[in-house]
Amino acid sequence: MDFTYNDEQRMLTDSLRRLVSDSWGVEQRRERAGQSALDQKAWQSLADLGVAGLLVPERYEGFGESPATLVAVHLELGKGLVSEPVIPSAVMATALVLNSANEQIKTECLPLMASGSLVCSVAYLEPGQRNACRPATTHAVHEAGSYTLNGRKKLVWQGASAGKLVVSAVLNGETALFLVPADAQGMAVQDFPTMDGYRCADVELDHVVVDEAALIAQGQAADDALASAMDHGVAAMCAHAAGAMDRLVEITAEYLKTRRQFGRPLADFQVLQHRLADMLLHKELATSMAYVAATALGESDAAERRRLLSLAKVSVAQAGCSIGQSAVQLHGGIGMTAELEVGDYFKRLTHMDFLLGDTDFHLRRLEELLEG
Amino acid sequence: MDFTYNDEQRMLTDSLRRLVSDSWGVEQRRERAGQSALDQKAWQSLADLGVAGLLVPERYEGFGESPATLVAVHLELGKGLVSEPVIPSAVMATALVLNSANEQIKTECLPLMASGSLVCSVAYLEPGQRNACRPATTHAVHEAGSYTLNGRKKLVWQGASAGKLVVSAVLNGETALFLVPADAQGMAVQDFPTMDGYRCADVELDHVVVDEAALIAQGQAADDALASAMDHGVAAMCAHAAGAMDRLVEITAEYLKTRRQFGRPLADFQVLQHRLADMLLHKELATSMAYVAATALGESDAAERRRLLSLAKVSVAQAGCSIGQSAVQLHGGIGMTAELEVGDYFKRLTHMDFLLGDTDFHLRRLEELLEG
Amino acid sequence: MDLTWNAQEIAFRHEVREFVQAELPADIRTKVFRHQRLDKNDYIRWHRVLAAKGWGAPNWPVEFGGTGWNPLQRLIFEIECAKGGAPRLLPFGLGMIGPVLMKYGSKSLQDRFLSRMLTVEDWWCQGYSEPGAGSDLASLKTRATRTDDGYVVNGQKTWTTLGQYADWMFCLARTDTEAKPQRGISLLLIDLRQPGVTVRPIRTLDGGVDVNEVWLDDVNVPFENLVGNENEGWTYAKYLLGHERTGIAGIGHCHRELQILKTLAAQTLIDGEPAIRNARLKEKIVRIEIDIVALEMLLLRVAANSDQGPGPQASILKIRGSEIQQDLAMLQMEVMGVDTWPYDPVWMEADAAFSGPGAEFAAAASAGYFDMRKTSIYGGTTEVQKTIIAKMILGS
Amino acid sequence: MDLTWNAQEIAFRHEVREFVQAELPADIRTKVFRHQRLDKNDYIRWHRVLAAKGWGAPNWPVEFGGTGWNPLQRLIFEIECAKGGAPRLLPFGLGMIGPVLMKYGSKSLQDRFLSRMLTVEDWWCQGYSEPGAGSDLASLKTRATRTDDGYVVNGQKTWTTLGQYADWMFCLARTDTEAKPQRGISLLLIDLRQPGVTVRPIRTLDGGVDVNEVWLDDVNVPFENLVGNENEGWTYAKYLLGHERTGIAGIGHCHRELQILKTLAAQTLIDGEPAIRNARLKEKIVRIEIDIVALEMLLLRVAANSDQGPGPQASILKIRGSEIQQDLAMLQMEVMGVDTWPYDPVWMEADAAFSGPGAEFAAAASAGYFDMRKTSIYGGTTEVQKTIIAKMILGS
Repeated sequence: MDFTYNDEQRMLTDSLRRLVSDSWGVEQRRERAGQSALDQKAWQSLADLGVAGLLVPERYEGFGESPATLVAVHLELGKGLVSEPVIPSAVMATALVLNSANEQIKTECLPLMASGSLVCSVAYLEPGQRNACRPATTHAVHEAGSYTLNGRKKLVWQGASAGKLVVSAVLNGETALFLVPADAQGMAVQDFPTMDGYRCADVELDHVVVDEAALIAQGQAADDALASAMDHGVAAMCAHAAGAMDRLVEITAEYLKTRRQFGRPLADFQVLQHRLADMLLHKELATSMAYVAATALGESDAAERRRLLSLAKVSVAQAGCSIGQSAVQLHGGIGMTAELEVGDYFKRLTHMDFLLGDTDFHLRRLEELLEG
Repeated sequence: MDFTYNDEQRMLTDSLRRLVSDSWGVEQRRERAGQSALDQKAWQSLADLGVAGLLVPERYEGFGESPATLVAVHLELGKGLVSEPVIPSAVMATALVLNSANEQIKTECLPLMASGSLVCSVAYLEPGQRNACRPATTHAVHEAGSYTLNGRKKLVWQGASAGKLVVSAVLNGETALFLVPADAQGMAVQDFPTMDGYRCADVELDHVVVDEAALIAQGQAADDALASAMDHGVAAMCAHAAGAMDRLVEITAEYLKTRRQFGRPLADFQVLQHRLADMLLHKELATSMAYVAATALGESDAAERRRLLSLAKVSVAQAGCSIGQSAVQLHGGIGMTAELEVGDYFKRLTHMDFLLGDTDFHLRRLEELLEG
Repeated sequence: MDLTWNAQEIAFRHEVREFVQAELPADIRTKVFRHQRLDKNDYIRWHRVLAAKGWGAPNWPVEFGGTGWNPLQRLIFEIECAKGGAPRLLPFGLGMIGPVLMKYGSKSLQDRFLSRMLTVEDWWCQGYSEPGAGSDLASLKTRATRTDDGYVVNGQKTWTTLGQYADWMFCLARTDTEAKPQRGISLLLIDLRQPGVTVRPIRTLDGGVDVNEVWLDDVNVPFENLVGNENEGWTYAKYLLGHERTGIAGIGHCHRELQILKTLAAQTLIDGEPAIRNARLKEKIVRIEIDIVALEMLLLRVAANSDQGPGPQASILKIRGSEIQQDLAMLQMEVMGVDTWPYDPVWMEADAAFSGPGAEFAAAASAGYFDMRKTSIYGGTTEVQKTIIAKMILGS
Repeated sequence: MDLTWNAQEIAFRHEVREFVQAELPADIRTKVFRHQRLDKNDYIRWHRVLAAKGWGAPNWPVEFGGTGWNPLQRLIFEIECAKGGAPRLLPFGLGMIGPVLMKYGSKSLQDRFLSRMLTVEDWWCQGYSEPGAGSDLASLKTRATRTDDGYVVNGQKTWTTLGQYADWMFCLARTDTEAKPQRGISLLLIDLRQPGVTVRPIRTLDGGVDVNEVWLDDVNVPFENLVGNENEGWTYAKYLLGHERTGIAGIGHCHRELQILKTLAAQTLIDGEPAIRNARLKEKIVRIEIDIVALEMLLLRVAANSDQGPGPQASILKIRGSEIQQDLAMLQMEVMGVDTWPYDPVWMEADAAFSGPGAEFAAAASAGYFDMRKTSIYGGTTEVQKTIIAKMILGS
């Protein structure tokens, strides 16, 4: 156990912090979130620092970094509410593809993903689903050297930014995963803004035909690959959220020191001091749970890995909710407006509860483990 | 709807307040709680004010007062943490017997109970039971003009003070209720102190033979009578708890005004002010719920009556827990000692959660009603 | 003490319920239940329906055209209207400046304005808060300078709810800059339809624009529009803020949102199962029912004792009402879950051609959660209310 | 950054675990798991078992007979001992006055006292708090008056944990009454086995007598028992209180109580069904597991960075540790439910002939709940800790 950043981690996080502070100011960030299309320059600047290739092993031209580095990086991204598709592409899709036995896909895609020239996202949720990550109504049929996909996927994270989508489908009663170009014939991608400054897409697949080589995995291997994507996504998101909390506590403390009421700075009021202290407390515990999530990724026992990740997810979501509410309350009316960025953090921290399995889902997993 | 005490209610509560403040000081109260036997003088002083006969109709020489008066009286009793068997005898046993079709029992017992010369308690819980109020292992057998009872009852509220016990037993597969003299042959009553300054008893019935006339009710009527005892008990207990909260808030406010730390009275610290404000808030809501419980007693629809009573019980228990914890915390170390009476209130308010159905039980009832 | 409803009270409840069912326009009801934005005309239509029935001012005495109802009746009315899907009554005229004019205004001001409030001939807004003075009214900076014909007002007001529709503002302005902070403030009625008035919407977290900033730049106010005496506005302001003691709890809103929550929970499937069968959600709904029942009983107690001065109960009602409204919004969001993620403020407009990808209520559920955070801030923050309570107990 | 346990750390954990399993006397383990009262000798026996193994002072450097362990090892040791059912180490010598003597005490004081602490030859107690000065040490009133041979001490101390067994007290006393409140205080070592010392137990909520009042009435302290310099006791006191940064979280206690909770929940039937199948209880247990995992990771982070000065984390650990211990006690009480109602303090004695009418753990479960309320009060209340945190963030 060692919590000190090594030299590489220190350099990486320092560079990232500078980049984010230069290019993820509130106006820049909001403008990009208002667009359907990916801002290539912003994305490339992240990729250039290694963010896109962090989890990609060196043999696929990435950096093969540890889960610990993943936490360090996503803490920084969270501080700046970076909304580019790091989690869907560089974390989830990458972890998923890494689980594939299809060496061709790995050789073709991973280097492109690591360099930033290919963005992917995982299209796994279907209408009527909330936490389930198995496909139900999207079907794949195998004939004549190709697969034909039909179905609908919803809430695909930054789906409209992706050049390729990992699509889950039912194939012969089992889960199968396909890598589908976003512009394939029969694909209809409808993009929406989200409450928390991301984008998401509904995807309709109408007789989409892909090559046999597009099969990433099927059966247990596909379920495992999807689970790995979720596991990595949860860990990254916990760190992202902890980073966002860190910055939100800073912003709030600064406001309390500056703003005066009844002739004194707000920071003089003991009740507000204590609420700020509670925010810091929750932030420190959430950061700790982001570390726990990272340790989970290195855990070989699947039940224990899920247990730790679910513990982390529930805990971080709860801390985010509490810190977000407190930040707005401590700012008073002005915290309710879009003029400050307090609300941006609040909304990001709120919606993370629902992404990648909500609190009820993760508690259920934990409760099942408890009973044994 | 009218919340103003009428003249009689005002006179009754005024007298009661004086009596309690004179004779339920912390030393007097603790000394009596340390004894197995009922303090006849204290009990009679309550009965003389009408407390014992409040629910007894005038034709049985009581006062036939409304549920509203029940609340008013138990608010006062709660303020002084009165531990005499008002709830087990004057509320629960009385309500139960009133449900009986056995006119002989009513004529014999109710006047005695109203005057204070007979104390009763309801022995319904059995080893292994927690919230259930149906008998399971205590059995009654009917032969030759009498009933023979065998079994064990636990946690009989002020059981050792009671001259007669209402005992529930299984008779031909149904619930039956019997009025059993505490000193009947075969009865063994073992008395214990409780954490919150009451007494309770385990009762063993070893071939206890009672007359046929001792049957209070059987079958549905018995279940209804028991339910009525619980309903009335819950309402009285909610008021008692709200009264205790009222006094505990007063005690705590007084302490904050008096005690100095860091050169200022504690009352100057905003965080403590707000915690006191929270206590008041919970107290006011709990008092409101005590009123709700009283309205429930007048509700003819059984489901709605139970719903309101369960809502009240859960809410009052939660308020009691919160107020008790806050009172100790605001007192600091001294609040942890037996020197002050803070702890007496805290313990009373804590254990009321477990009596007459705990929070889990009442929430379940409410959840079942929700699903319809 | 009698804890049962008497026959008259029961009959009145039925009368209101049936009236709302019969007379509330269906399109308004739908908007309210779907949490869509109401437009100016929606409010006015409903007010006029009530006025036609003689119920235009439930909290006013009969002599001014009010119903003369007692507090319990007003509470019953509020709950039944809200449950039936009616918009809330605009508080600016009926609940705020109206009662002030009745108590402190000249006969001519009363004649000029009061009866028009019942039918919303004038849309009123509030001019209390200023940037830099949230809960702290004493530090306000807007100045009214005396001229020959009246006052010239300069300053900036903020948090002006629905100010974008307003014709008139009741405005606190400093008329004596030498006096102590709480002295030297006057209450003026300002016609907003004149040059020098600029209204700028403030976009809130959920993308809504219910509140506004209002700039007053050499705005004219004739002497006749001064309420009461010059420099005594502080007294009127306190009366205005302290006047309504039970409405602040939002009990009607709570009842309606609970209904909506239950409907959502019954209709929404979570991975194939109705949300209402979820054990955690069931407990949360039960617990919020507890909170609402307790709040309502406390309201009844306060309303019944309205002859007593305002005690800590008014602050308790404000605190709890806010919390319950927030919790209800949070639960609605939880029921809809991840489907609340996609969101565009235009989906909240009733006539939006497109209402988002989720279920009918999904987008609004999350927007409602963010919007409701305001309830513990406006009208005296929860922190301010707790300080008030503590002062009352501790006498400090 | 490396978030995995290395081989050495894993091996060490096993070593401790096996040692505790093998060497902790079974009767002590039973008492601990049943929450019965430990007597003086129970503590001493366990300390001597550890001392014999060379583990008598886990937090001391090797030169003073300690283990020289790093903070992570100490944490592992604490957790494994607690989980195995060992009593907590007496903090008064090892954690409090011991380190102060090492840093500020004369060689002769070190030689006289330190090695005896490992085997509890002297039972130490704390003489900091006074009636009327809880979290506010600066206002202490006990006076030490200089005479020819030393000091004569007069005053009253309170909250003296396990003081009924104590041979020695380290005591803050005022040696200069003219100086500012925080100046003029000295740290004295007082032999309690002399006339003028009166120890009176303070009965707490649960009927226990773990804390005491100690009266010092013309008690003699030779000059050689002054620690460091006269009038500089405040510095030593702060060092003493700030020395232990991670032990205050009670993580070992939390782990053990969680185990007990799970056992209770599995064994206890609620109306015929095992408590562990209760949906509400399951969620509560899961949530407290979350809290414990988070607390432990925060502890690891703080322990690993122990070269940095104490930050707000120390206060966070104290606050959360207290809350979790309280929640665990509450859950144990909830599991036992109404069976915790009957209670007599004598049932908590291990050799009590009669242990009450309920299940094995019932009486202790409710007593534990009340007793644990102290954790958010002693050692700096939660309120004091939050103020410390806020000051660090706000720099005020």
